[in-house]
Amino acid sequence: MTTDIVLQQLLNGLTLGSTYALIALGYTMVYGIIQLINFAHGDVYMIGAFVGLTMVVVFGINIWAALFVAMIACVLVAMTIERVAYRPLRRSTRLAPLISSIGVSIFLQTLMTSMKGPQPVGFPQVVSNTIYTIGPVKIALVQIIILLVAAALMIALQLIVKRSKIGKAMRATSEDYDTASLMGVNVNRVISFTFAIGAALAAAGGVLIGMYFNSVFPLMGVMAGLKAFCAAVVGGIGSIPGAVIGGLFIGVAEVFGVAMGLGSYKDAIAFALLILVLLIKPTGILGQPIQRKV
Amino acid sequence: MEELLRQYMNLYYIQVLTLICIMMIAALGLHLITGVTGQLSFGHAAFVGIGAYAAALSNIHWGLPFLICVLLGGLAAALAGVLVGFPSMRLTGDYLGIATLGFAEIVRVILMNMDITGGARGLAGIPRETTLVLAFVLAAVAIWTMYRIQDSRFGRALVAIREDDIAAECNGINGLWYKVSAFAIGSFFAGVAGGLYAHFLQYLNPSGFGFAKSFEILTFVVLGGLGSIPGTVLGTTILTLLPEVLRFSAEYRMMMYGLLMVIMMIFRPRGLLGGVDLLPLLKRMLYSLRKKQTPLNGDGNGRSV
Amino acid sequence: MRRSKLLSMMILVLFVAAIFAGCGGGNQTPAPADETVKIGFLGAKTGGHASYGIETLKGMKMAADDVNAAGGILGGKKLVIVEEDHGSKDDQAASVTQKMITQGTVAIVGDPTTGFTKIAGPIAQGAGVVLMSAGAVGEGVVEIGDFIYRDTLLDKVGAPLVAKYLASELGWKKVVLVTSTNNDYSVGLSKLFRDGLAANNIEIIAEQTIQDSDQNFSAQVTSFSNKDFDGIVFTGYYTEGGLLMKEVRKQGLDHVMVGGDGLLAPVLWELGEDAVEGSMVYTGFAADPANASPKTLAFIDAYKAKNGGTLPDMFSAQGYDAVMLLVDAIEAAGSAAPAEFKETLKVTSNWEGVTGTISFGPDREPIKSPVYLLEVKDSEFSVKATIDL
Amino acid sequence: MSTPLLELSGLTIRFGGLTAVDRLDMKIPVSNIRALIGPNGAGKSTVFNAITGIYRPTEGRITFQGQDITGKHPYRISALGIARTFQNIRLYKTLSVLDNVRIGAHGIGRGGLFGAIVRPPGIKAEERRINEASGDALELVGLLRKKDERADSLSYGEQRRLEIARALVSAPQILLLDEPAAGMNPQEKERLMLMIQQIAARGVTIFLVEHDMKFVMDLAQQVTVLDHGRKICTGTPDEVQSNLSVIEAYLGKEEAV
Repeated sequence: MTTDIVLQQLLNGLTLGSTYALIALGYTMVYGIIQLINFAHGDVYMIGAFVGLTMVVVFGINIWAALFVAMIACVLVAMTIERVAYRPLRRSTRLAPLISSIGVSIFLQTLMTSMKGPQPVGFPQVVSNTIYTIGPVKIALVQIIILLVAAALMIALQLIVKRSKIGKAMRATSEDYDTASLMGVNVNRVISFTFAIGAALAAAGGVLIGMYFNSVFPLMGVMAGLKAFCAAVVGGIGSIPGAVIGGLFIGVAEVFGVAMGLGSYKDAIAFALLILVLLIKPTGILGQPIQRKV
Repeated sequence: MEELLRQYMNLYYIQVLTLICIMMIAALGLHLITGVTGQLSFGHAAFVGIGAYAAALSNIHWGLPFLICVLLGGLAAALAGVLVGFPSMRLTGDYLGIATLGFAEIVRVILMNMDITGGARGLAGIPRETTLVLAFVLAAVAIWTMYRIQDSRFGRALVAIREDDIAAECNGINGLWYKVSAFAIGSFFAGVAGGLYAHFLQYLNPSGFGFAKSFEILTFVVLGGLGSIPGTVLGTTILTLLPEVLRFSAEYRMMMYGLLMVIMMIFRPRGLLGGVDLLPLLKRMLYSLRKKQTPLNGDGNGRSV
Repeated sequence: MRRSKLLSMMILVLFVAAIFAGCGGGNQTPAPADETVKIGFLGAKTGGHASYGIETLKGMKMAADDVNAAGGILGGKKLVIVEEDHGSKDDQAASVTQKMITQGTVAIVGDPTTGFTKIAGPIAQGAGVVLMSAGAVGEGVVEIGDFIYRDTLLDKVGAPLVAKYLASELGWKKVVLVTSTNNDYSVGLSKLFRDGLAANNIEIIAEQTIQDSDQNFSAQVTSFSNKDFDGIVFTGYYTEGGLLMKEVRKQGLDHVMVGGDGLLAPVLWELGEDAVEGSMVYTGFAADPANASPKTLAFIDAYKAKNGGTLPDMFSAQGYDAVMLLVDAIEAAGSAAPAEFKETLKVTSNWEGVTGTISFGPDREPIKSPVYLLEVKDSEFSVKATIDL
Repeated sequence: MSTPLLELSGLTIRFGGLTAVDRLDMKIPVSNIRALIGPNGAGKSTVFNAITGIYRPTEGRITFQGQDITGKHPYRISALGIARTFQNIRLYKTLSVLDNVRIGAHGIGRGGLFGAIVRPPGIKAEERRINEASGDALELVGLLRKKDERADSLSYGEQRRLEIARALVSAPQILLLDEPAAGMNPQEKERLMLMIQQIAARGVTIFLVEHDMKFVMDLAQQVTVLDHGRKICTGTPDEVQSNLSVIEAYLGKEEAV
């Protein structure tokens, strides 16, 4: 590989990785607060993509408005899911909400399949196929948009979590659920809010992916969700910068794996990385070490 | 015997019942790993897959007797189980689960890319050897074995690890050894199920052993009642039948399946039979029955405990 | 004590089994068998393979409607399509096949994919029911037994012809070969193309692999973007084909793509838009009004009328033909007994369907002629070349 | 003096920057009832965790019957004859009382997978031995009546006693009790004290951490006082009670008991 190909592939990897990162953020926040691996999250991302598509195609609105509508729609969907399928199970065994989330995932996938058909649906060309050449690297306008939007959303999230009152409540809840509720934090609201933010980011990811890959289909959330989840774990689950780093890391690793002729092992790359990272540092790159009191 | 069954029973039911028995053996393996020992595994289908391919290939290439092939399938899976068991030294809870998920996906991708497995084209030409009678007998043996394991020093050590691994270590239990053992035995069950599955479907494809299948088996175990053998049996039976029973609803079938999973979990968070001890229940029933039959015979019943 | 545990377990299993058997017991006696002929649909309506299954079923239903509108089969019997969904799952495919057989189907129009056909095949063969796969192209299908057929253009016929055409007519010398590694059809077709291209002195300068349901091909395309070649041979399905070409254009390349009938669906340009203009597909079925037979035209029109104007794809056309082939064989045999009409099916010769002319060779493999090489022009397939066998 | 049963020399445990135990030397002879006391956070439980192999000492050595056990796995240490209870009760909650004790008797048996499935006569005899020993241990702590109840359905005091039975059933040389009287009412404490004396009378060495001064002073033969990870003094209860630095340590931190 020559240098310009390497740079070009790096850009490909970063673009892909930033979408993984957007999905990974939802996993990481929800896990951080209620230790639930929300397997339906990938499907929320899929719904976001479909809502965005419908807005653009059927209602003919501007892509940015569509992005916004998709985010709102997914927020509602995710809050409903949380309310119906997870909240009743909050005090039960760890596996109960997990199974419930798998049920929700199956439900959403088949619901979408019966509504939209199993076929991938083309996403209209909403941004022109302009290609800029920066040095040796060619970058498409859509890639620039994805990188910028993803970065903006992640910074916004970081600000919310670090600066706002609800962010403080989120951090308190993730530190210690019971203490937080004793301290007057409305835990239910915080958890709802966490799901909402995660869903909004996933929806944005879905619409951006739709723009970038030009297609949307009901099962698109499955693999993307799993890989984003790997990203969250690799980066250190519960950590927001960790999810971003993990996402980018997996995106880049996958692209270079393909470039080196490991295309048929592509899906294994993320998982191999995952196992490697877990064995070296069981809590991920930026994860807090688990202290067990004896 | 099989012939007899085929005369009196709809072939479709035989087909579905055989599948239930096979899946039950696999689910009992996961029951040992997750239900009894408390080690989360999201990759059980990989062991089923390894067993299926090992059994099928040893039949096709070496022409070994069918039951030997199934045994080899079990052993191959057990070996992989040992491999997966070792990370349990460092990883606990969800993290272990995720690592097993990763392992399983890697296994699937490797199966997809190997020549000997036929890759994406799958492996065909496996003779049909699995019968309902055999699957039923083996499932019964698996249940019996599981009861024996759980009611023993070995089984108690496994449960101790699930309940409190630190206390277990302090009671002289070598956690790593028992966790790896649980993975090996549980995977062996999965492998045997895989061997039967291969000789039942007569065709294998790596995509059949992905994470969706792993979660399906996990659902059998959790929804039935984690840690309960009758729960695992019931969970497997219900969830294998459910897609068949829901066929009337055509394309809404899987939607209802997903919805029912959520509903069942909400109403029975510990699983259908979680926290229900069938044995005393059964005993009480038998007891009251016996009492009715022999009202004057107080012998044996009046003994204080 | 332990024995009673075991016993209770066994009772439980049997109990559930009994309920189950009881519930469905009614189906066991086939409904007045004299008035209907049942053909089963084996395929996915949900899961990863749903898009192929649903299209196949559409074609089959149209065939049944046509047959019934024309007075039915065997002198007035109604043709019924028994449809079941295997959800793209191996184990359910086996159960579904068995279920349809116990419901008295005389033939099953099989899953369009080779893998599922190989699961259903031995069951159908064992039960003595004809299985007609409407799309399986892989090896080892009709070898399962004498009840197993397929009605699709075999790639071992098509691929070498196309390779020859690329070399002699288009003057191609260097190509990139892209395979979808989790798609059995693609893996098999790539193998045929490797041989066919080599035989015609076309060099494969780079091979790339993708997976079905991938959406992102940037890494693959970048890795051959600076190489010198004449075109891309892609052996997968239309979804990935469309998206792959989109990425090719995005990276500023102007090559065209050649592939098998896995690319043959309007989805190709629905997803690929301008990027697939000029892409070539070989097939035994051409939905091109200019070149289509009247029969094909009628099918295209009927399909469009039923589906809001969209064009049929290969799966629906082959599903239609599969049913029609079976119906004609049943009529010829004068009997809906599989053991009898499989004999008349075997001698089908120069049968005209919507996907072209079909004969079954001595090995029961379909021989379809002609092979069309289609080209995408203004988001339509138009015939670029007609290659007779 | 003969070799002590358990000897800590220069035991130091640090967590990051915090030194929980600082160069602790201790010798516990056979058949002694030894108490380790000190204010909250003095590092008492940490000492227990180091002895039983849960924490690896940063420095220093732990020898048991003259054998170096520093850094060994807990299960190996247990096999040598060191049993313990936990400050925050760690029972096998969902299991029956009897099963809890039978798991404690793990070391008595040898049966593995083969034994579990095939059940040769040797294994059956072993199970009988385990059951008998478990019954005896439950009898001793007065829980035999409740052997079929779930461990988490027991009262707090009963749970503490069950932990003792679980530790005792493996026939240890030394029993480490981490705040055994915590949460008990005076009557229960009285019973517990008798029980511990009974156990000691069987030749089991007792090493306990306890907050209740009266309990400690009545029971222990020797008391070691720890403050901020350091040993302040060792002596008989009377000696310790009159030691100035001990009083200081307690009054400085919390109300003297």
